Amino acid sequence: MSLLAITLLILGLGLVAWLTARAKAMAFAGPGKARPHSLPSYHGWYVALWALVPALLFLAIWSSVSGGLVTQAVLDNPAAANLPAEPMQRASILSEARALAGDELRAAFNPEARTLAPVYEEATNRYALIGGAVALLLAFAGGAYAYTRLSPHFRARTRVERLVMGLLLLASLIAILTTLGIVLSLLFESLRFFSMVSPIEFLFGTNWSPQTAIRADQAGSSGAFGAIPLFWGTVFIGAIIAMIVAIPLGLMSAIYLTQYAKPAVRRWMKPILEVLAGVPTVVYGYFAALTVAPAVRDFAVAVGIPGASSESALAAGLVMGIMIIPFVSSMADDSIAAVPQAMRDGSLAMGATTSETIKKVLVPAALPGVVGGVLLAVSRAIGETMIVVMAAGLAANLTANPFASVTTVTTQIVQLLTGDQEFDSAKTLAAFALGLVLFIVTLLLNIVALRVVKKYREAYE
Amino acid sequence: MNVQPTHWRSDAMQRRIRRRYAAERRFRLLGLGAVLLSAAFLAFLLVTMVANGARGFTQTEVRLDIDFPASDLFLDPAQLEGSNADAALAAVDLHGTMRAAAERQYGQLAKGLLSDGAWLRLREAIRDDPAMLNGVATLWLPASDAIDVAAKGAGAPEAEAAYQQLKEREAVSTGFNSRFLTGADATDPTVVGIWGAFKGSLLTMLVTLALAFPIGVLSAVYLEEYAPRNRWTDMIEVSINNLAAVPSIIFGLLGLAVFLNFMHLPRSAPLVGGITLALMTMPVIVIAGRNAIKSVPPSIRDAALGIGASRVQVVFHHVLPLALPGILTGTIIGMARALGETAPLLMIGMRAFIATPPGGITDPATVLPVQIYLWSDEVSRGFVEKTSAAIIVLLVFLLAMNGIAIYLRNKFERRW
Amino acid sequence: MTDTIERATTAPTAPAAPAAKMTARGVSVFYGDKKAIDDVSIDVSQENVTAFIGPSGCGKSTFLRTLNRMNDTIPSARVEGRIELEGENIYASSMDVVQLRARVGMVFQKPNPFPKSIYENVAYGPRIHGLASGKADMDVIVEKSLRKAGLWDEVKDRLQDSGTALSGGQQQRLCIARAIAVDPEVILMDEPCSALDPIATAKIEELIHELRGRFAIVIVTHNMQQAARVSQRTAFFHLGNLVEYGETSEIFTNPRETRTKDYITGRYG
Amino acid sequence: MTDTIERATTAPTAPAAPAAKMTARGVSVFYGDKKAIDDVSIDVSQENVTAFIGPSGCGKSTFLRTLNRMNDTIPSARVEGRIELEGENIYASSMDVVQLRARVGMVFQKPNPFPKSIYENVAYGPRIHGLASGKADMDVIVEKSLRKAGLWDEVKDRLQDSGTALSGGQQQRLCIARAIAVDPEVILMDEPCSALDPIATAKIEELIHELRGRFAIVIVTHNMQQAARVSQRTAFFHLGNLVEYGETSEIFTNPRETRTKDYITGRYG
Amino acid sequence: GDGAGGGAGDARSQIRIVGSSTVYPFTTAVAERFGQANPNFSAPIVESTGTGAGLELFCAGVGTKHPDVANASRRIKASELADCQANGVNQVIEVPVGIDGLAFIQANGAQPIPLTLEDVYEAIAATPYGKPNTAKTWADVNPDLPAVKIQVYGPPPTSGTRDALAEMILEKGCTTNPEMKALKDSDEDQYKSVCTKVREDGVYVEAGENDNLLVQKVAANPGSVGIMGYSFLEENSDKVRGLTLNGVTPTYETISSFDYPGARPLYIYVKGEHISAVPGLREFLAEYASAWGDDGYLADRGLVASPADVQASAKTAITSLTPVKASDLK
Ligand SMILES: Nc1ncnc2c1ncn2[C@@H]1O[C@H](COP(=O)(O)OP(=O)(O)OP(=O)(O)O)[C@@H](O)[C@H]1O
Ligand SMILES: Nc1ncnc2c1ncn2[C@@H]1O[C@H](COP(=O)(O)OP(=O)(O)OP(=O)(O)O)[C@@H](O)[C@H]1O
Ligand SMILES: [Mg+2]
Ligand SMILES: [Mg+2]
Ligand SMILES: O=P([O-])([O-])[O-]
Repeated sequence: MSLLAITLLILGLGLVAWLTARAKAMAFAGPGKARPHSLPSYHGWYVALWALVPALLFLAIWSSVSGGLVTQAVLDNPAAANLPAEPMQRASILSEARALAGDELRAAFNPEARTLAPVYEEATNRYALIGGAVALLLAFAGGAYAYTRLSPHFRARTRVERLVMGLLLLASLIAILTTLGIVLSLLFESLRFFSMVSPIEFLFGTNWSPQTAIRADQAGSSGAFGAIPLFWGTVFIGAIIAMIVAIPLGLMSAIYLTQYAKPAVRRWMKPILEVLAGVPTVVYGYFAALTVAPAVRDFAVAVGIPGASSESALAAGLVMGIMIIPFVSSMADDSIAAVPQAMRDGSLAMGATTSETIKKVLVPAALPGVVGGVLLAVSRAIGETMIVVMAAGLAANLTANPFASVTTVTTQIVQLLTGDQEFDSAKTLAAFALGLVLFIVTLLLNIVALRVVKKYREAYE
Repeated sequence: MNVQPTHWRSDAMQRRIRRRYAAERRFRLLGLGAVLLSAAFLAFLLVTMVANGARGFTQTEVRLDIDFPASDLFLDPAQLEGSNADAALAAVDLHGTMRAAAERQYGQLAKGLLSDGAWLRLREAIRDDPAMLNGVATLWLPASDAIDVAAKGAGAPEAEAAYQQLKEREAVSTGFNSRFLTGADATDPTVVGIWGAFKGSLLTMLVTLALAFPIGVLSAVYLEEYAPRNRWTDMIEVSINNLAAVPSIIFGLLGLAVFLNFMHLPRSAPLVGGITLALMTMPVIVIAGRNAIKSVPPSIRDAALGIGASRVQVVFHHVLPLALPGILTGTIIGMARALGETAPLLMIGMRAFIATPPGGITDPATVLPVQIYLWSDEVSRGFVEKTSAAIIVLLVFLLAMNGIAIYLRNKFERRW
Repeated sequence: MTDTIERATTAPTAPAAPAAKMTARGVSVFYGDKKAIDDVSIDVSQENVTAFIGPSGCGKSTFLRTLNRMNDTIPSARVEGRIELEGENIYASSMDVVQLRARVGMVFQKPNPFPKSIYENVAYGPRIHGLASGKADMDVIVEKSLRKAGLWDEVKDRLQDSGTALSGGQQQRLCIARAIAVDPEVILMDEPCSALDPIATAKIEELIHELRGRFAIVIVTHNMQQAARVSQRTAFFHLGNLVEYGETSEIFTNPRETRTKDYITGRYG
Repeated sequence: MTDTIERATTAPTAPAAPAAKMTARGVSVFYGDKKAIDDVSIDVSQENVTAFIGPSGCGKSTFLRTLNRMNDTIPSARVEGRIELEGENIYASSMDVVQLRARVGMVFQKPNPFPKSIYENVAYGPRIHGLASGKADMDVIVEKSLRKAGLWDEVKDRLQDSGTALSGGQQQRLCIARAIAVDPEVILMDEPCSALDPIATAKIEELIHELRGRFAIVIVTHNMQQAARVSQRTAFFHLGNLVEYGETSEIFTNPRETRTKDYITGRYG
Repeated sequence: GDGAGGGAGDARSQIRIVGSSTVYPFTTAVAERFGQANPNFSAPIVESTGTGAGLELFCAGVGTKHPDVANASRRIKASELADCQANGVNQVIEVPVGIDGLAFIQANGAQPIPLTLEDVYEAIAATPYGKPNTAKTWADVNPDLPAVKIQVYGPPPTSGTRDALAEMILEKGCTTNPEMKALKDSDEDQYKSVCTKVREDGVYVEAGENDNLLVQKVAANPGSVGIMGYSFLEENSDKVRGLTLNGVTPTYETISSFDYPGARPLYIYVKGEHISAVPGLREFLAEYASAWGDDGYLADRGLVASPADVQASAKTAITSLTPVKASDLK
């Protein structure tokens, strides 16, 4: 009996349970009788859930443990006596035997797998049968138990709703699980990294040269993991150059669109600017690398700036700034819109011009919100990957020359993790340490920004 | 009342007023400038992509006359009946036949004239019409990259010259390249297609949607409608808000560490890509969902509660249906973001060279943005236009999704 | 204004001691630490319309909402004291709040029909409570309720139109029909006319007159003239206290407390 | 209620035909296609406080805002007719709206001090209009204005505190001080007390009494007792029409129109 | 993992190939052709990881989770083979597929820099002849060279090209100095470090396993020099050109004859244990063999064909599947 068949069978049972329970509950109501607590369909659901949930839960658990049970059964079989002792080989032979038994593979890498396949098949069938029988039994038992509880006063609705609530709670816990997953995986790999490289060196070193030798008989680089040049490059591109582009353009756009533009203009321009945020970053990266970077380099060479590179910080920062414009402008838009209309009216009624009102009342009043928005934008910019991977450099330079090449945290993460797959070298683990730093920094920026924005909102509540 | 009464008509006052109005005008122009400049960036970006990419949808073809009986191709039309046609075609050297025919027809020019994948077209033609094997057939086959680029006016001098000669012989034509929309990745820009990457994107998005939408909506409902205010729900809320701002590459690291290295799910597969992107998209849906739910006026809830609906009934009968357009808008926007995402997928290996479209969510695959990234690294001139063409396809999709979202938002936006 | 006073005086006098449908004893309500209602005791009878008046923020709505436990929906709200519906403690754990709300219906300040058809608006309550056994049954309930709410003639030809497409006054009557449809014992109305124009207001007031006796009705209003017109008993709240409760005619012509008098004569509020 | 009538009758009688500071002739206001004000003519004099009353949505605020062209800020709003300030057409192209608004000040329903210091709030107007030639000058203006608004004693020791940190009534007086600081000729007040408690309300009413004669004052109110207390002339609006305009005492004791009478006696609104 | 848990995802129908970025374009071309010609097999999955990293993956074990083929731009090391055997991979079949040249490229318009092995060594070694490297321009290294800033994009240590650079260029340049030659015998470790360690002061930029990117960077930055396989040079002759090394220009002929100092053979390594289990692997190898000749389609892509005898022995290796022996390696 396959898993699918059992599942379908149980679902069918659930349907039957629903129908019979509902029918029974229909008889509760009627002229002259007290109003039953719950509608018949709730009674139906109650019984159906009792029939379904335990059985399906059991099936889920069974299908995850039965693999181990089957393997154990196969190993206990005399045919498995001459399997190699080495666990890795043994495991691969077993997994092949399973694939063969399940008709997923035509031939085996290992001849032993062929002899084990029938044993495997037999054991699989046996356990599937046991599991199916127990699941069906559970379904019957659950349904029957629930059915006996039905009565006009039985609070079926309350019970069913409690389950729905549980489901909702479970769904919202996924967010915590994800956060936990991120933190744990970053932390775990980073700890391994920091057992090889001191955190002090990592955080404060100015030398970044991670490409160590991969064999004993090779001379790679020294494996310097001083990430300061990376941090600087990230800040330089994401928090300085990009913001120099994005803040004035975003803020002024927001001001123009909210305060000056005719509704028709606003209706059209706002989505158009939003498109800038919807363009995938890989497209920006391509644009930066193909169009902007050469132009910037040509310009720098033409005016004789030394150290001009085709992977200039400026090109990447410029394009990133463009990408961030709608982000800044929508945050600014929100903050300005949150300033009560009364403020604006108050100022206009004093005889202030619109720009005076904006500069002296609206923007100062909205400032915390705008600042929060800019912080969020910075956090986005420093976590942005594709633009810098495609347009920023690989050389870990510590320079303030925007025409020179710098590298960033995200670029290096991609560099360190694509291609190479050694999971226990400092070089690969360094990517996780960089990821951890990035995570913490963006997290802090966000917490601060959201605090600021929230405080600000509350001020005008 | 003042030190002296205000003389609104005095010269000083009038001058001052003029100055203030000039400042007003300047400020307004500055704002207009910012808007126009931002829009100009967008226009420039799009125009660049379209200008580069439009050529990616066309392909130059070369005429080739093959005299099959005279060629050294030993293939009987009868062999091509029924199911063993493929085997019969696989057994013969069509590539060689094609080369020979080209040399016979074009002599010197033949080298580097046809695309590497041109013989595939020949194979398809023969399979469709085995009768052509009995005589001389005239076929239009994809030209090589060099000729193709020359035909589009950007080639090397020798290729330009060759193209001119071919043109005089009326042996070339440039037309719509349907293969680009139906094929998969290839090493030769003249035969590449985006269908493989596109299908990978579709499968990935399917996984993402199937996970992120229900989980996102349910948590939004929980947090907005039921969650008591306590440490736990605060933690959930903080997690969600922060997840929405975590850089996407971090999700890639998570996928790599947890799904690949710990759970041993298949590398490069839409399954893993989809789960990773779902984790990224879910907070977006939760936040949009909460806003949509929040914007359903409390009076509706009061009304339903007031006649004795339970809280679950209130939500599922009234609040969710009313919030649905908002939730859908948020979902589409989140999905659009996921569709354009590259970095996390690089981390989980969806960057291999894969020449056949994936068949399922566990097959190795790549996705549109990653395909763009991979092609952008190719140096061959032919890939430049293909990259831009792929970008156009991606942008069309994203704009369509965003357009639907905006339409939904406008259509169902209620002022309560 | 003399006119108003006349009206108040000529309003039908309530019977001396009507049997109480709901009784509140020593009820206090807190929002977090803040006391919004302080030790209020009141009886509501089926024969009389009871009006709650008082300046804004005095706790009228808060107290009204304790009567059908709508304040349960505000996490910070907490109720002390005892409220009974026909002798049953409505805050007892055995009381099912969903059924309580079906028995004690509510009409809100702003008309809040569901964005569904008129028919569905009225049918919703009977449906979730399983009051109709079929389509025909439901049709009867819907028609009866709309008739009682005086809306049937205006909407009978467009039952499938959206409830939100009606005028404000019609919407409010639809909400009353919706409340009536689940056959409640008490109907609570929180400033039901404050968003309506004079003509719609008059219609609702008339409707209240007609419903009196069939349902126990409690109405919160900020319009004292309205209280005088529709109610037989009036409760005056101030800063969370029940200052005075008695026959409407007494309260308006001969208030015992100065606070009541000051309020009625427009010295504040 | 008799008390109110008394008050209205004993309110100071306005001089027979005071010189008009502002005149409106045949003014109609449209929001898009919707007419919100229909053909209103009215005179506002410096000697009297003028009150606008009427049910919600009748157009009181709309009309008030046409008097200093604040409706310019609503894109869909359009004004027809003629409004003059000391004989000058305020909608003429030669009229500078910035100066107009300095001459016709405005106080809003909800106190809206800027989120700046008390001092800066008052100094804001004089500063943008360049009315003070130096810090000392400005100090004088600020003190004078705050004194006139009856706020000086309460805030003189904390001029650098934020204006939003004051109580509601103080904030509203701060807004009045802010309006006074630019030396206006007319002050428009749109329900200035509706967000305030009785004590703060009394203070503002007192202040209006004191300012009368120095500024032409127009006040919108939904509280008829307030209109009776503070104004000498009252205009009753209904559905965008000016139903009745005359001496306050007349309107309250002896209204010519039934609509006015119905409104004043609380039959609607 | 336990290898026996997991789901059905364990079985695999495509060939999986990892390794050298130099061999990558050839293997992808063959993979593509293989997929087109054999519609009943799915096309192989090829990933460019660099020779070293690829062999490491390859040697990690037998089974569906491990690749079937490794591309290599150098011969497998004895240490790597030992690694393989320790993990149960005993049947490592070596297939030489052609020859490649380690090319030094620069942008087409730039001023030519005719290099010698010593120049390269002195320019990019971390400590040429044991002294810290302070050269800023090529003229600092050799007065005959132009005074152009030294900026070299080259492969990282995971790459076979990096090993080739160390062994064929740097060590040769280094040992022109007799002291260094002596050092080799006296202190092998010190010798390796002095002769093959590359600068880390930003002059030598490790450009990852993406040779296309490298070409683009070199083309975009005139004056910089890139180190990569000859095939990329040939494919992109419109953008970049090869620098002469000891006076020899990298061309098909000079590489084929091993006159060019950077000429080196390319390999693929096949896992014998997987031959019969992975569908199509045998056919794939046959396809490869048909493509590597002088007139095969790989020649069009810049692969220099091996001498006839090597081609013949490679064909035998594919059919007879004899594993490489540790004793043949160093
Ligand atoms: N959800 C709440 N949380 C905290 N305090 C509240 C809440 N709702 C009302 N209050 C406070 O309780 C007091 C009584 O409010 P309530 O709404 O009952 O007054 P009301 O008499 O109905 O006023 P109105 O005529 O304005 O409706 C007020 O001080 C109010 O601020
Ligand atoms: N910005 C606007 N756009 C469109 N219509 C408006 C706008 N402002 C007001 N109205 C409409 O104009 C009419 C008059 O409104 P107005 O605010 O002047 O009334 P009001 O008498 O001040 O009422 P209230 O006492 O509630 O303040 C109303 O019908 C209102 O809906
Ligand atoms: Mg209330
Ligand atoms: Mg108003
Ligand atoms: O060919 P490699 O990528 O190993 O240099």
